[in-house]
Amino acid sequence: MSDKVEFSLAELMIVAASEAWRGDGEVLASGIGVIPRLGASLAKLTHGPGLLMTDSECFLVEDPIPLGPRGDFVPKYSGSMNFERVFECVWGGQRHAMIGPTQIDRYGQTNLSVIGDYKKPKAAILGVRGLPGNSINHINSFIVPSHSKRVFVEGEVDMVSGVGYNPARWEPGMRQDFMAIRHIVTDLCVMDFEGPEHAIRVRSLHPGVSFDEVQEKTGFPLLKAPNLGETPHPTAAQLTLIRRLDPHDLRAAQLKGNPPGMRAAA
Amino acid sequence: MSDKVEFSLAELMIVAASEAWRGDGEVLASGIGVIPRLGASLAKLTHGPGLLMTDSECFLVEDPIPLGPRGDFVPKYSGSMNFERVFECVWGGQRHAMIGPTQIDRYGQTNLSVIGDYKKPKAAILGVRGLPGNSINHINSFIVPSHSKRVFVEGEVDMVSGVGYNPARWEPGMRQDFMAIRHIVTDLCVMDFEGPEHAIRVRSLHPGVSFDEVQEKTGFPLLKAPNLGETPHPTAAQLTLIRRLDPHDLRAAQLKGNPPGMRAAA
Amino acid sequence: MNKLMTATDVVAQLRDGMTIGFGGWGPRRKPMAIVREILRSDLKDLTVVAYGGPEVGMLCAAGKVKKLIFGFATLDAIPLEPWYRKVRESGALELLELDEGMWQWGLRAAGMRVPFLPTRCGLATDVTKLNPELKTITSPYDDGEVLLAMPALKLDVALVHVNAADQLGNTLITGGDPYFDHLVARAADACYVSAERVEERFALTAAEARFNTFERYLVKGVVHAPCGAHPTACDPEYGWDMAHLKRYVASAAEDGGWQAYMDEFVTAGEAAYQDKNGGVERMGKLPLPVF
Amino acid sequence: MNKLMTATDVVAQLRDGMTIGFGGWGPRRKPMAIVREILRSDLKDLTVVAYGGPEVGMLCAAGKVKKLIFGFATLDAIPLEPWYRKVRESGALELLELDEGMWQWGLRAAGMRVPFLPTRCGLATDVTKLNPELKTITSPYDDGEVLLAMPALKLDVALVHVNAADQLGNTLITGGDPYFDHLVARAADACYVSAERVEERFALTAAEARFNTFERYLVKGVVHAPCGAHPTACDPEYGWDMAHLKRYVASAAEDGGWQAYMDEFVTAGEAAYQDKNGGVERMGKLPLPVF
Repeated sequence: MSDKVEFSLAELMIVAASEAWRGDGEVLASGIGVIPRLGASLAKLTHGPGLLMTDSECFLVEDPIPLGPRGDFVPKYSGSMNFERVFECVWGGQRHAMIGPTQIDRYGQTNLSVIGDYKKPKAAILGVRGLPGNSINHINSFIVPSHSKRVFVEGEVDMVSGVGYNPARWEPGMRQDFMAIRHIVTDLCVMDFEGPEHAIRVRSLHPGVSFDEVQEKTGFPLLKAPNLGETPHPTAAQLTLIRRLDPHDLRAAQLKGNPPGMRAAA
Repeated sequence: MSDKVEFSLAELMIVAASEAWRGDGEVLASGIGVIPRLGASLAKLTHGPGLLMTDSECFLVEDPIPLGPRGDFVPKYSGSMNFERVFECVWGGQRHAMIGPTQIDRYGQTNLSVIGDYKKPKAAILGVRGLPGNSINHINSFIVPSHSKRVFVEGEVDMVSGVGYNPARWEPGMRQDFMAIRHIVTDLCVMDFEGPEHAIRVRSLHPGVSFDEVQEKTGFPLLKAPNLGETPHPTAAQLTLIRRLDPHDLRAAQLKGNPPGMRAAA
Repeated sequence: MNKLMTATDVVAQLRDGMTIGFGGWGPRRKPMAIVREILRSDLKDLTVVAYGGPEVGMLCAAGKVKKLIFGFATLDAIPLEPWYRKVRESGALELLELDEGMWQWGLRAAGMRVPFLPTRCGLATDVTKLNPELKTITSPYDDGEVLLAMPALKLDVALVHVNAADQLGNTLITGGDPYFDHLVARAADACYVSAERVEERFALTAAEARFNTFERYLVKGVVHAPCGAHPTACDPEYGWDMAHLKRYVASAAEDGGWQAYMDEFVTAGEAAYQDKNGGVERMGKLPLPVF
Repeated sequence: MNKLMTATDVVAQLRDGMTIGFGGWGPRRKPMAIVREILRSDLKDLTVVAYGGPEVGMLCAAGKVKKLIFGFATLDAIPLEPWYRKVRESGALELLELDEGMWQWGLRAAGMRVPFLPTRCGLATDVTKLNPELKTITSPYDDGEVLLAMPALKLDVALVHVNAADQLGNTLITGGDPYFDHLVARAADACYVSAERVEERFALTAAEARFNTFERYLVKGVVHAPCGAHPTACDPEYGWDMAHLKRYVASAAEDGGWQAYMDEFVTAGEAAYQDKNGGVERMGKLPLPVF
């Protein structure tokens, strides 16, 4: 009989995120943003003790650092990972990063640069950042706090910053074998690229969410994974770890209204 | 009226070596071996205070470090120059090294690898070391403790380790404009490459040495510099500095018999 | 040899149309005191090469940037750099938008004096599609891989803020991360540094010497600029000034906001700037951000 | 996760014909304890990739080297490595003799998983003439410069001696110069380190963490080997053993000299080796060389 634990949708997504790194062995786990960072930290504390992780600045730690202010606590380190070293990990391929792109298309191409026309855009965001290099060199996953057609666009993303599985972009001689996109965790579901020719499949739906709702909010056709079920609920043990990792409850500010994991009846 | 100071041939060569770096400004002065290192150190203490110099390990110093044991004296440093950083200096071109190659030819090509046939050599020496990269990227000078045809060979050197001014070696598109060979200091004379098409010229003869003797001991024709004269004698001030830099008199072991600077009459 | 000079002296060396590279990363250790001096000058048509933070935003706001060679502009805790955003959206900027790895690789090529360095970063993205001047190159070996030939990013000038310098141009970066300032410095014809502390001549221990990350022969001028990275952070001395950054961010939403920011903070000089920010007593004690 | 193993375990992972890269530089911080274990084994036909010191000489003396990928072999204060010299002069070695800069550039290419990196080092010398498999490449930009495409130097195994390691494979190199061990480690499918000290799990300060120069995911095994660099130096722990190096050098001039050296020092194992050299009490106190 399972424990009836209460959990927020953010906590459900943290646990779903942590699954992305399952089986990766010793790679640098880079969770960019609160939910991904907590997901990576949870992964390291549970199924992935071999993962490498930083203190989010320039040092490696074996005990994931809790988020937010930590008084006088000074962590102990296991090594160095300044920005220059991160590129060595990227180019060597031993990294799995989870990021939050502005747009994602059916090929897994991502955009973090601009919305609209490149020369005179509707909205400037950050820039391509490390997406081109990360996406072609190592495993990546995505986090999407608000699943909508504005994120999951119909055609290609407005500015392809990160590579994906679009055959039209890959010219003869270019190595596509170092890239891999693992999971997309949204506020509605978890998806992967394990359909035929890397088509995106929904692999689990969050409690109370239907496949139709997910499809409705996505700009391209989605497949269902054969064993499509409900996204696993956080266990009490996982929630204890999450609370320890996020004592200031920054996760409560990640999703609008901080909804519960079990959707209220309509 | 000049001071009559006594000096060894090694000391004359140290002063001659120091002249190689005159006017270089802020470059890394790498004098490899006792006489070159003392020459670079003397240069830094006199006409070239802007020169960068190491402690011969991995730190930069503004006060050249004396050679040999130094008791408890721990130098103070001005920066870092580990081996990886030296390559940055090499590739950036801001270095002038003085080395002692095993063979030198008329083009200034140098050999530090093997004597004789490459596959089954008569004598193996060190290997090409950094000669290929150094010679094509920055200024170089040479030290030759024993001027002979075994060093200054007739044809090309047995294994071209360092580039020179041999047109046959430079193919279209290769950049030859970063290389420059400044001086060769031997136990007989000082030479440069300022003849037509970089032909080697004798620019000064050490006391008691004739041009004919130099030519006899060289495997290719030499030119005379228009103002060919006697290699300047060390001044008292220079000798004082040399003694301070070499308190254990390692310079006395560099030339067979440690001959005086003024040759005894025959 | 004494390379000590003022920020005004540095800016007097700069010319319209120059390509200027900046050290630091986003809101971390940017040479802001020198940037403010540029803001006070008439310089224009600059090509700015940066892992962008408020230096990019401010120079864009002041209309001084013709072209931006960058991977991003951000204030980190405030993700969207507001003045970069505004000017970017106006269509006023020429751009060479590069993967972060391409950016540093291009600087390395320039410092090594090679015309390019190969990478696969940027392939199959819009980086290559939008910038046809970026060429590919094929491996001459049996693999025949097609790579991107990242061209050397040569700079006229590098501007870098360090923790300590001496009058000869030796520098120390003592924070946890040296970022890529050594590559920025080596790629330039002239590097000018601003430093929290300047000594006449360093006399370092082995442990201290490790903080020297690039060669003094690159450095043409040294500016003594305590709190000279403000409002960016300068590990381990002080953190970024979130209050000031918010004030700066707000200026982008106000009519005449940039002129108001200039009038309030920049035009009257660095001493007045420091007064307006609580003096070095406050600026030098801003807590380091915790992540 | 516990990567602790013995030198014997490391050598059990090696195979005839492997390409093995060594950290260190000449007579500085070589993984000699592991080298001695290789000498005790039947391994042969190795391709050795090194900035060579006595590891190159000894492996050549033992007839285990098929090919040498190197820029030099030297014992520094004794310039000519005697066993390298002897075997080199016999014509027995295949060679890829490279400029020191090419060597590290090839390892960097392997670690970055690119097939080559361009350099002008080696052009117009016999390095290119003797090694026609080294190709040139032309810049695709207007400069059209012809460069040498230094191919990636991929290693099966990297062997590196460090000052400290933990059981997870984190390493610290605390001497003044880290040499190029980080590039050797990254170029290999598997890196094995020997360390003066091994802890269960590092708990480092920021200052200490700076001594970590490469990632633990590269490290497949950690060997506790106090004085494991002997007779090479291990800054800052101990210097090279000139007396032992002279004994080793003399073996090359004696009939049956190598077998005598093996019998005296190597065959009986590392504990006996240490006894023969005055024990770790003497070995660990050898003064650091002064230059």
